[in-house]
Amino acid sequence: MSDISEDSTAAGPTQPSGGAGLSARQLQVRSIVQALGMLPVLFILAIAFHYLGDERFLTPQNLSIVAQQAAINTVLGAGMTFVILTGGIDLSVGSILAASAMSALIFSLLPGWGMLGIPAALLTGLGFGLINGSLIAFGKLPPFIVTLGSLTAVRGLARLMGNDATIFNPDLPFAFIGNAAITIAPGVRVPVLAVIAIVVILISWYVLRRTVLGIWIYAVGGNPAAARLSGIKVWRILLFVYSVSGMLAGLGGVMSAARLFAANGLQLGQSYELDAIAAVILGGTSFVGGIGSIWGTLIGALIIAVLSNGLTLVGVSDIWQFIVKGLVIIGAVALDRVRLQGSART
Amino acid sequence: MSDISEDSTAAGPTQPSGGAGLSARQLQVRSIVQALGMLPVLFILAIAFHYLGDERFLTPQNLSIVAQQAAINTVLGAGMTFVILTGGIDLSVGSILAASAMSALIFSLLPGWGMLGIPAALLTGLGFGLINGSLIAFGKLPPFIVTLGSLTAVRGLARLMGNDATIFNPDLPFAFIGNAAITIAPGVRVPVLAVIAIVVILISWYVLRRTVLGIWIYAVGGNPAAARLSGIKVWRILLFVYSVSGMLAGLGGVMSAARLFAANGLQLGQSYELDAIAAVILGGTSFVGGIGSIWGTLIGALIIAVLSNGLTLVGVSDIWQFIVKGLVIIGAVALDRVRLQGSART
Amino acid sequence: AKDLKSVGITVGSLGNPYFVTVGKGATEAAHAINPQAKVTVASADYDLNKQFTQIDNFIAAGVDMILVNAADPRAIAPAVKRAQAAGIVVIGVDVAAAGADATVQTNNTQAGEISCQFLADKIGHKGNVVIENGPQVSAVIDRVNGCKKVFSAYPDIKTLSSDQDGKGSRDGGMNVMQGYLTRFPDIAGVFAINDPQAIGSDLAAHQLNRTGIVITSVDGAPDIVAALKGPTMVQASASQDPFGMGKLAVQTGYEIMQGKKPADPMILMPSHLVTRENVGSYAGWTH
Amino acid sequence: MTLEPDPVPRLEMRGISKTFPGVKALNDVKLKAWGGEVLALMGENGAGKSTLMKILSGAYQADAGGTLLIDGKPVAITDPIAAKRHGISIIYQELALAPNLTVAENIYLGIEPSRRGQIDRPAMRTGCQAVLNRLGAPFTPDTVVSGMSIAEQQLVEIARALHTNSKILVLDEPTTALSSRETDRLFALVRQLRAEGIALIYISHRMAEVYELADRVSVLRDGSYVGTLTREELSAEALVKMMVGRDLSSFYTKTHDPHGSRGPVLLEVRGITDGGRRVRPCSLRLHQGEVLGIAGLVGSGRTELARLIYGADGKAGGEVILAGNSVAINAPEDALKVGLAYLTEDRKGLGLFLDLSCGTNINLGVIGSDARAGGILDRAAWRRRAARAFESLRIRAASPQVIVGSLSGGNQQKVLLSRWLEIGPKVLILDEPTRGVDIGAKSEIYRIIDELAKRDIGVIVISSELPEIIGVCDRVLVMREGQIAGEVGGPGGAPITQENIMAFGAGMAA
Ligand SMILES: Nc1ncnc2c1ncn2[C@@H]1O[C@H](COP(=O)(O)OP(=O)(O)OP(=O)(O)O)[C@@H](O)[C@H]1O
Ligand SMILES: Nc1ncnc2c1ncn2[C@@H]1O[C@H](COP(=O)(O)OP(=O)(O)OP(=O)(O)O)[C@@H](O)[C@H]1O
Ligand SMILES: [Mg+2]
Ligand SMILES: [Mg+2]
Repeated sequence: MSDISEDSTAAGPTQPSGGAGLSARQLQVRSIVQALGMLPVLFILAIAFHYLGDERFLTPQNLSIVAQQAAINTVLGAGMTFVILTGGIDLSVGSILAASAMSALIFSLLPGWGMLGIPAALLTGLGFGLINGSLIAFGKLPPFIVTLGSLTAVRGLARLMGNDATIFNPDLPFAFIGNAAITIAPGVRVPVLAVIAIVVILISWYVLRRTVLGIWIYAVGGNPAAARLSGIKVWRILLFVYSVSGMLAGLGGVMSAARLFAANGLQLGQSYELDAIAAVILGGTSFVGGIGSIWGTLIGALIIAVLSNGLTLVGVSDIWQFIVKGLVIIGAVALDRVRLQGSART
Repeated sequence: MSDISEDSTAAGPTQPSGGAGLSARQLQVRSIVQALGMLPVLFILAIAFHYLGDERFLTPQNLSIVAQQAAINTVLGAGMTFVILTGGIDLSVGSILAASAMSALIFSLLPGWGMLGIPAALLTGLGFGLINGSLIAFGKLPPFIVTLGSLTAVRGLARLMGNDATIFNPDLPFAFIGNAAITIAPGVRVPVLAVIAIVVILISWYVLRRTVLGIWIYAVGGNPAAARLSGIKVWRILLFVYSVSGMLAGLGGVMSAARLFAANGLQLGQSYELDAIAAVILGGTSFVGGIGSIWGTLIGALIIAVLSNGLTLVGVSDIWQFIVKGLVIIGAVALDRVRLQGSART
Repeated sequence: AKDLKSVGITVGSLGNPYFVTVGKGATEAAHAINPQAKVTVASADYDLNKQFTQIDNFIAAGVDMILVNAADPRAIAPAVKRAQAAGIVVIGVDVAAAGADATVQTNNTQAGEISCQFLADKIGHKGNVVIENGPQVSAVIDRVNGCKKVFSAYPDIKTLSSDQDGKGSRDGGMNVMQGYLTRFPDIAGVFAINDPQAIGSDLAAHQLNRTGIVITSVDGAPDIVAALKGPTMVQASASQDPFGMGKLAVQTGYEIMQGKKPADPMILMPSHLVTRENVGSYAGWTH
Repeated sequence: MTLEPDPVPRLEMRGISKTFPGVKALNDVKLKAWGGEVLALMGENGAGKSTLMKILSGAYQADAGGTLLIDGKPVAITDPIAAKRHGISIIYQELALAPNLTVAENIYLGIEPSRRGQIDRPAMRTGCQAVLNRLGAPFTPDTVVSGMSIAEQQLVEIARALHTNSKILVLDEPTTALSSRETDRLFALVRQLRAEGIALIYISHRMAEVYELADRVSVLRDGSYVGTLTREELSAEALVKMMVGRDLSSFYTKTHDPHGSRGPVLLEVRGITDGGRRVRPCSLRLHQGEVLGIAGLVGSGRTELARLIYGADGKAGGEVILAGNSVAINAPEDALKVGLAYLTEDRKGLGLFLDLSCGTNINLGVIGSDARAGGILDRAAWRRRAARAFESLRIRAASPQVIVGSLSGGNQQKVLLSRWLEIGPKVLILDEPTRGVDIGAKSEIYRIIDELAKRDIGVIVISSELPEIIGVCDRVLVMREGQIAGEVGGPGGAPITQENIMAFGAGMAA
């Protein structure tokens, strides 16, 4: 994983004389191949669904639906990428999304101040993220347990917020987020949800690749002990990534609320964490931390959305959707592994 | 340059003179403390529930209920301990349990051959475990993705087996497994489910601590590269642990079928994997692999069962059960951390 | 006349055989109209986001009719509107769906009422009862409300608890019931919001050697038939007719496609009580 | 020590090549080793020594085309077990232990004594104790590896290789973390094994060891076989020329003023302790422009002392005074803030980010201060510093973008060292700075230490290699059992000699 990757052309001061590691060029290629690794899978799926589904898949309308469906998972996956890069995990995103969506709707019902729903949801998410992060960074508790605990506890809070009922607001002031589309070229309309997801991906990419913080995140994930000895304030990094993940789950809550005009503390966001993690791992980010890229996450999220949409489009029954989905997920990484063979160290 | 070196060693090679690492004794103590680490939490919870719940918690009858409720999770947790000790994870246990329970019921309906349901379920579990293991051991695919894929695919298969309906058999030939109890002392009756769980724990303990295989499992989790260089066939170990986890999920299927007289491909075992993982991690087994004990898992599973049972007994509403459960899980590891403070280097 | 080429169905959870039967009824009706008709059944797992997605997928797939078992009766409105805008007829099944062209559902309040009325009668209108709640969807809420209405009419009936979630499943019901039985030494009757929970509760009671508890529920599912015939404490279940419901939904939708609107868009299917006495003549779910 | 003129060598490797993705690590290499001799294998960092030995041990597979003969018969070594079957044992350069297991479990890993699957722990413990006794190892079979120092872990590796009866024993830089006591022990064992007729292949960057042990020396350069010298032909000049391809003049150069004009005290440590677990109260002073050595036996607490000063571990008492001001150091970042840096002895475990590029590893300490407003990376500075480090330390890698994990050990060490050089510290503590570094780079590091001293930086060198301590330090503190046992060198002190240092280290001097 070449972290500062652009200028592989500036041949280093030393020559690759005989025995040196991989060249920068090769490494860059490998890293791009890795990130884009799943692109072929995505294309194959898209084309297969197009022809199996009466040529309905690759239509502007359907692609816009797919983009919309992938959007929330992409946003959660972006946060999850930060977390997994540090070697952690965040199981609580689904619950946080539910609680944030509840916040969004509760505030959206304030007459005249409905727009407050957006910051309210973001702050709700950020708050829970901060709590997760504090327990992990200061309490040094295992991320799995902490976020499993908040998966459960925040779910209860989300239900409490709405008194176990659905909150509904047909006149949601920020409904455009979930329903409008932006015309970027004649005939090409991109849903606002997708635009948000893309912006989140771009910002994440910038943070991870172009800022000091990004390098520190990779460093903490790669070798936390060494990071501490290098003077990196590991706790700050951990606090940051869990807060980001929480805040993006809050953003996911806004997006979900805007799409549905409603939120329900119990049902919303159930097992979204698995989809988000799947997107990250399908995208080639390593569970042990320190290795991975945000583009992979985007592609992973798209694959998951394409699968759901395509299988329904083709008319595969619910049971077989399960089976096919499971096999495709395994098949995708297997394909990736075959393609990259022979690049691992002992 | 060897004039003074001879005698200084005569001081005795076994002397931990000044500074050797932790001795085995110390480590053993630490590991017991760690495994039993959660015991105080268990006791505190039990006593609290007893007095909050009108002294109904610590009655033989209720304890037998708790044991029963913990049994399936304990069995799944035992398999999960093997897997997590190698640094892996098995998300598919809930689905495999569902598929195995379906097998058990389908075969139980064969007139005269109903007992075949038990081996059928075990073999179903073992089969899926072997598939998981093969993909991970030979395909070198990440365990998370493989078992996430089979979580989904096996769930579909389980539904397919029952044609999406509940299979039930009121005359289940092996119903005693789920309902009978063994009198071990006058007035003390232990449910068969709990006996099975205890036997599984004892066998697991023997394998992990008294056999060569056990050392290899710990070695693979501690340093797979070193294990490979020592000539350990890492693929065999991986195949073994995932098969064990699958087979124990199959056993869980038998237990669940015997308890409920019925199985449903979609509902049964939903998110059991999270409970099993929680039991393992609460029990002090480390996610990175190589560190942990089966006793911890037993205690972890008991804590989870006590929580559910106790909160219902005390009459906490469903919403608050979520919140309290989440907080107790976090609180338990936090307590553990405080107790063990200062034992780690950077 | 407009042709029925494909139908999309999204239901709360396909893990419940009830909804599977709804799907079968709908499929039969659709095939009766057009043997080539394609029917896709999707499970929303009670997640509104998923349900919206499924409806969007149906729209993209160009179905003629959508049967929606809404995860939330009011909040489903925007998705219903979207489908209608694409020229699709939307029928709510089992649960109301705001804005739908019609809704076909069991009268859940009535079902709760008859089930609990039977229970109240059996226990002589006095004693401790438990309402074993389930996932908070409208059908469940209605049943519980119906039940509460009946119980409140009898001052001697005391409802000990109604806030535990049996998760709509056998093991959920069993676990919750084990707690109840430990907590309350004296329980005369239990109303479970569906059949799997009722059977789970019965299993728990048997295990703890508690007898004389009257258990009733709602559904009339296949396994309750066996329970009502066998040595269980389950005494009655207010039946629903999912097969007929699916059939009726498709038929109603097809008529709307032909321009014939029903007089009342809310079509309530009455629930009949299945008891130990009449179970022999109960036809069950699959017609 | 004359060689039996045995016509058939115990081991012969012919035409061995090895290609990693993007690198040709070995190119048509040959090697012969006879029983009853010590063959030293030498070459610069990255020359391919470890790779060649990993092919022998079955850890790597060579490219097609090479042959491997044992006692004249061609054999195929497809995996580590096959190698074991052919009597090949190896001590890997990079530690290959399971940290969560005990010493005995590690030593017997893969060959556990068992009865019907049940392990025979008593047998394991006895067997293990026997090897530990031969090595004079200061720990028990039941010690868990993760708590041990690098040196102790290395002893475990050695014990593991010794404990199987092998015909060919490979030792890949076994002494990099050992002090002279363990080294002497090991050498005695090596001689004994040689006498027993075993073929030993010994890799080291320490000339003195090679002189002492080797019967013949084979040299690799850039993945190719260069030639073999017999004992008679052995000379430093010839060897260096074969390895480096050019002459290397002076080795230890001291151009800074040792102690004629002592600068003011830069760093003073008063009574620092971790509460007596590893370090009992220690005090020391470091002058401006001084190179202070800390010597001692393995496990004497040198590393722990350095970590306490640096704030890596929590201290129970004591004070650190920098340039006259008492500074509160509770974490490494506090130490770095006041200009105190520490190079770890465990470069893989605690130093490097193996999956990040060399350049990032070099820049890691300074990217924060280099960054433009808002924490945005200054990539020009990144490249500049990386290029400078590559040039001045002669790091052998295709470019700074290469991940550091794919470099040879010595080059990794240089990358780590340059991270600390880039931050420009006032006080630099170097813990085993030349671990696994080749002579070229070593002399480079010595030159840098000298350079730092000339720039009035205070340098503390912790080393187990006595010639190194003697060569580069102006004054030497000797630690024993967590305390500073004595001091040699400095104005008016006893001369810095092996005898003086070891006398304190072993507790012989008062
Ligand atoms: N985390 C730890 N837990 C337990 N013991 C430790 C730990 N770290 C070091 N030790 C022990 O403390 C003693 C001192 O170790 P230290 O690394 O400071 O020694 P040293 O003088 O630097 O020697 P060397 O580094 O050559 O082994 C050693 O015996 C070591 O085993
Ligand atoms: N697994 C690997 N993948 C890619 N390149 C490798 C790998 N292992 C070694 N190399 C490369 O092969 C070359 C030879 O490395 P090797 O470790 O054999 O050197 P060495 O002679 O042992 O050096 P040192 O003295 O530093 O230990 C180096 O350029 C190294 O970068
Ligand atoms: Mg080497
Ligand atoms: Mg040291």
